[in-house]
Amino acid sequence: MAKITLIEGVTLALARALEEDSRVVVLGEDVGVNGGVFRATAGLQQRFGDERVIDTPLAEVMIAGMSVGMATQGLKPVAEAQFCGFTMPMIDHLMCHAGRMRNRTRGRLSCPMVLRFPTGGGIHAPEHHSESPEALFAHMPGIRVVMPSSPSRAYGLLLAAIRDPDPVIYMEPKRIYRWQREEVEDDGEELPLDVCFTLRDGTDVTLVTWGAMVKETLQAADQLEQKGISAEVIDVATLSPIDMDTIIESVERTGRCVIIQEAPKHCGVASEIAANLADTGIWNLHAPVKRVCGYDTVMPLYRNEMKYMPSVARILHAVNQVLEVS
Amino acid sequence: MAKITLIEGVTLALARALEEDSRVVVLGEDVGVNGGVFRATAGLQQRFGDERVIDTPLAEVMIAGMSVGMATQGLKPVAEAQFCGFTMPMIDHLMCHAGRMRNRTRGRLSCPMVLRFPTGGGIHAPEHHSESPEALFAHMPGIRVVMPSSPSRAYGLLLAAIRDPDPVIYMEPKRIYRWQREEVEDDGEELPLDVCFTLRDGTDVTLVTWGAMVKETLQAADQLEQKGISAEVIDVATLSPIDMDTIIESVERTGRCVIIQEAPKHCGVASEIAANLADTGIWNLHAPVKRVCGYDTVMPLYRNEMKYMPSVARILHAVNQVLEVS
Amino acid sequence: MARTVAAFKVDHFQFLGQDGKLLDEQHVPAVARDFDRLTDLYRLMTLTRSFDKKAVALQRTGKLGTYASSLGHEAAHVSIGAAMREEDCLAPMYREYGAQFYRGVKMSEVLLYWGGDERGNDFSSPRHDFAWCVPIATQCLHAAGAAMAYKLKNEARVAVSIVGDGGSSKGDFLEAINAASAWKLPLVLVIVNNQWAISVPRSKQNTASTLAQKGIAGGLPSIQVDGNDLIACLWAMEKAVSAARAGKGAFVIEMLTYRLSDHTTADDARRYRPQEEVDEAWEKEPLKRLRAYLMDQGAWDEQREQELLAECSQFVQQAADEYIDIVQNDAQPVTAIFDYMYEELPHDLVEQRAYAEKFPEDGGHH
Amino acid sequence: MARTVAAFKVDHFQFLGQDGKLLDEQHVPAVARDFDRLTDLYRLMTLTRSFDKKAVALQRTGKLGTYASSLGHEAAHVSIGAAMREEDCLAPMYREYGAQFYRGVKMSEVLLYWGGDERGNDFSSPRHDFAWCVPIATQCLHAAGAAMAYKLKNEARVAVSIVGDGGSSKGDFLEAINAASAWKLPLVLVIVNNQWAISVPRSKQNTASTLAQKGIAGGLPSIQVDGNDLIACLWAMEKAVSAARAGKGAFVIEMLTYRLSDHTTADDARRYRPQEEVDEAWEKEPLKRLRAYLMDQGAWDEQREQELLAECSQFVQQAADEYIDIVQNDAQPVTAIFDYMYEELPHDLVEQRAYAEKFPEDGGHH
Ligand SMILES: Cc1ncc(C[n+]2csc(CCOP(=O)(O)OP(=O)(O)O)c2C)c(N)n1
Ligand SMILES: Cc1ncc(C[n+]2csc(CCOP(=O)(O)OP(=O)(O)O)c2C)c(N)n1
Ligand SMILES: [Mg+2]
Ligand SMILES: [Mg+2]
Repeated sequence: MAKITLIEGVTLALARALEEDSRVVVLGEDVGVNGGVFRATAGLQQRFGDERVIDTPLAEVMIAGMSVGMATQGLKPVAEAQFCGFTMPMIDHLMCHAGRMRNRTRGRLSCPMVLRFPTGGGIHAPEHHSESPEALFAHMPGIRVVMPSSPSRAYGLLLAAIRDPDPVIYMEPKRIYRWQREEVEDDGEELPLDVCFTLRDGTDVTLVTWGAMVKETLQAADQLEQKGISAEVIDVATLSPIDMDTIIESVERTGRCVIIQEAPKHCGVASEIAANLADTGIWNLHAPVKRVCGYDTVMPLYRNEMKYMPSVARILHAVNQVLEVS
Repeated sequence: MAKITLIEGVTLALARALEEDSRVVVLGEDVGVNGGVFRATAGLQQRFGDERVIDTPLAEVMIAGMSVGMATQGLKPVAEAQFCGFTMPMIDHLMCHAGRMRNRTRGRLSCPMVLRFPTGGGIHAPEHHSESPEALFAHMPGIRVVMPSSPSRAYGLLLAAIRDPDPVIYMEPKRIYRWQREEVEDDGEELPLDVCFTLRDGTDVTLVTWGAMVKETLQAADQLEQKGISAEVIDVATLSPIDMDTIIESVERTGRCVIIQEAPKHCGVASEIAANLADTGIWNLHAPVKRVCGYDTVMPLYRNEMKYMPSVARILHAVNQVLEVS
Repeated sequence: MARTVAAFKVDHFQFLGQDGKLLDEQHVPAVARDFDRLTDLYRLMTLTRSFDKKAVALQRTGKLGTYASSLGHEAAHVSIGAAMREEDCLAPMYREYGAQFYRGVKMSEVLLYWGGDERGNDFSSPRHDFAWCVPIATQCLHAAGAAMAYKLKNEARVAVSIVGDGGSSKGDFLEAINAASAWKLPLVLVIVNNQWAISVPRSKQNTASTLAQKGIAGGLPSIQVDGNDLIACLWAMEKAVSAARAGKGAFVIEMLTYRLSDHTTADDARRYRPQEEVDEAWEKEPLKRLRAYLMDQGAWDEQREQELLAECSQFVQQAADEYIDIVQNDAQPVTAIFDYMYEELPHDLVEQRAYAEKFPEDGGHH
Repeated sequence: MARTVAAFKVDHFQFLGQDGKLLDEQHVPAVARDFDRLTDLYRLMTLTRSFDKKAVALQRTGKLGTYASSLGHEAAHVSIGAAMREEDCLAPMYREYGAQFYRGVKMSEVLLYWGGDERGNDFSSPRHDFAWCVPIATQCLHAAGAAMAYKLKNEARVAVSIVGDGGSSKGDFLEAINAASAWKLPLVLVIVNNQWAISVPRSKQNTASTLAQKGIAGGLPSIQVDGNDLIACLWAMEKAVSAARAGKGAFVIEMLTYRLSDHTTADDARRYRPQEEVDEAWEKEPLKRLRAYLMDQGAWDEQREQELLAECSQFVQQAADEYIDIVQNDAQPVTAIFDYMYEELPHDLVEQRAYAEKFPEDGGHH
């Protein structure tokens, strides 16, 4: 069994889905001959033909709208947006149609589509290539939002997303596309779309994060360990709906929680998690819930992008703040 | 001085802005001869001519994109979207351009535009006419988001929004367009875009809300008073940025907070407020922070829409929950 | 040095004059002689108009929400339904009842929808058609997606979408034209140009001489027909649908008609258009014209007309009763807000659903 | 009965043959004889190409981020700049340096932008031009808005936007055509059709025979030119710009050229297109052709060519040095993330700014 990267996990899952279900169709800009600008669809058109892996004209509204149409008529479109910034024109069809089709028709029509795209910063890309818009999608009713942070979760969650009978947004943290290699068996086993993954057990503080920030969060946990502080690390993975039980259970044990997100702070997914802690989780808290987030600014062009994103230092700073309280 | 409604406050502010600043241009579908489907722009084209109050083709992307273009070139476009649901195609230009123009060009270009539109449910309108998408806009860097809840605030906040040198989303709670009449002097006085308004003082619990839910929240406060419970009611008014100081100061006194929002709960503006309470506000809390929200579902067609929205009963239920704790 | 690299034209088709006479007896499509079919379609046009009247009346008496009338569009709408096969797919906007009735959508379903009840969109038939679509022009891309699905699955099915003169300005429609061109989709894009988009006249959408020519952007065959002439509409639709079915790609048809009513019952058109314009449009309306033709040809008479009107009013009354019965005696419970959101309800909605059930009175007091 | 209600054509213009000879000596625009102007423009085209080479080299040596080359587009781009007045407004996409250099944008600004520094967009001149625009085709509507502003303010200014063959499929471009038509805007919409949208060939965008014909959707005059023929490009641009300035409305120009480079430095075009196609395109490239013409006419010679090349490489080296100096010695501080978000920093950002200043090391370790 070969060790593969996160993006190879994506490719593997796409190939298996195309293989196992003839209704699955991959579409997007440059996904065919070129195999995607990140190579996520590399080799797929060659293997499955250009009626299963389809290069589209440059038109995101069209990709979204046609995916909705295809999904209602018996196909399972897996559309790619080339970068996070270019999903904005797709929001109309996601919000107004994909997430509403089943409800609108009392179950007569449904919309089993996936929209996948690379998200987040840190690869020195141009403007609009480095945003983290997950909160926008997570606020949309009728749509699941998923973000893997490891090769095996990339594989298992994407399979689940494609097999799901309802629309799923699948965001790929491109900064860690090739960060780690992991043995991933291509056994077709999917992972559940409604649970968090506890990546590291701990007793003093709960660090909650997702996507590429898992990297800095684990690094912060390592450094904390050296100081004798035991941090639990949770990868939320599915951002809508969120498995708050796992998070609250952890905070029940640690009494402290820091949430780390790359996206801007205001009305982000971290806010939702903290809000739940302020509600049902409140009696477990021994300290304020801190959020370490991107700033409420535009993601800077690449020379300053890492200054924008939560660093290990900023995570440690927040952990110190919540530990000082006792 | 005549007593006017909220929507008349909007019209009054538009007229004054058109009068006082020749750069102001009102544009949108049916805003001209027809005066807007809700009559918000009634009489304006007649008074200011069709080069100041402009009917557009039916194309929301165009309205948003051209507003961005006009705003960079010395005009102050005040665009109308006909209903909240039809702002989705505009998100691309708001997120990718309006909120970024100044930052992108290091201040060389700016984007002083306003996008105003009716929001929320409760008027028995068709699908897509009754959503509350404020959280999507509030998550966008570089854009202020405002929602008035009274005739005078409609007037003062809209004037401020139009005069503001940066983009502002101005959402009009259509359910209370004609709920109350108030004396509003057309004196050109604007209201600040970064403060909450405390509508009612109280000592036992803080009720935080905005837009049309102010109505049910004040009703709930009345009923609580009859039971001897003193509720403070805060209208957040500006949803990005939020004046958390006023809210936290209130909770410092009451120890309890219930946030009421019409929008879906998950990743909403209420989440942001609760998250702040879980952080800097935590030591003031004597009870969990409860959110009374729309469900994480599609806004139902009109027969069930009031079942979707927070009712006085649901607000009272949450207040009881936070009061039971002591 | 200049050379012409592409040339195009838009033709306009009309067969039936305003007076019910054929404009050119020699050159008419076969359907002009198929009186059985034409009377059937005439009956449906009449029924649609009766329905419309009833729906407006229900709204005026507080029994229905905002309603978008189809008054004046009957030839255009019915022709669309009539040209399609059951297995084809319609992506309507919101007022094309004539097309939907032909296809099997029930009147009570239309009323339920405008009556604020999602069950209206649960068409008894055809089950695969798209629901009414409020966000203007988005349905065009859904139809393009449906056409793509049929093409990929090798099914001889055609998708048809309808858009208004207003909607033809929107990127969704224009991207659908481009998509149809890129993949040679079995798609028919119909522009029902009724001269108004609420209060905005056709002339303000753009200054091009036709809307049909938008199809030229994708190199699609693009024609204009008199949208009040059932024969022209049907001829064009059948031509387009069969070309699409035969794998020849997409078609754009602009049907010129007139919105004789307010935009919806929430609108008051007197605010923005002169009564003379409306009066003039009444002269061209589609029922009168077809009736005159059929009578002229001996295929219709006053007695059948009276019988039909009586039948229609009985039929629409039945539909209205059915609708009222459902909303009064079989209202959707609060749990219906949740139960169709996903195939399987996620944990957060399970909780919210249980919570909602605690407030049975909610909504009642507003 | 059919009658033709609208007819259109798209003409293609080329004056200068691939070999540098005029195709038709009798019919050429005046500019073909204006050798001072042509040599000036030839110099700028050459400079642009030198710049391009330098920028790619900087990227390859890790000194610049992803860079989008303009190789092969020099005639198209320079003609756009040359046809405009300073007070006109350009809404570029991302690779039209030739147009921008003409207008006053500095090379070091281009480098700063691709070097990940917002100051690149703070053009020294013209201050009102739009910044580079990454979300494809959105700039077309910004240009339409600018044109609207000029029209409303009664200023004799023209907005020009550029879009690619790929971008011409997008609703934004198509809605801009419609807007230009609706309001008769002083707007020139240029499609620089370089045959590829990253890996997607022009033929997959749609099957229409030209992209220019998209303008017909709005009834706009729409022409195609050889985008490697500076004379044709300039002639068309000047015609369009002056018509727009004179209040005659908008124009669509498709310039047929070829992207001789990879899409950007992050791309490898060998994955998807055959070398023969690229080789063939090199035969048609714009510099060689114009140089041959100028030499033929005695307006240029090998010595001046060599001097020019030396001058260019000195000039671009200076720009590179300037850029490196800025990013090495005058980097933007962390506070620059906040300081341009609003005219006045709101309270939340005041706090976040102060917090950010506590982490001066941030970003360094990645
Ligand atoms: C995207 C969008 N914008 C605005 C509206 C509001 N609206 C509903 S119908 C309408 C006019 C539509 O005109 P047209 O396309 O000509 O169709 P018609 O109603 O005349 O049949 C408008 C502006 C909408 N439903 N969707
Ligand atoms: C809305 C949007 N979608 C996708 C992209 C990614 N992207 C950047 S350039 C490009 C191809 C553009 O092709 P074309 O319009 O022909 O211009 P060219 O690069 O050939 O000059 C794509 C898909 C983008 N920048 N914006
Ligand atoms: Mg219309
Ligand atoms: Mg191209």
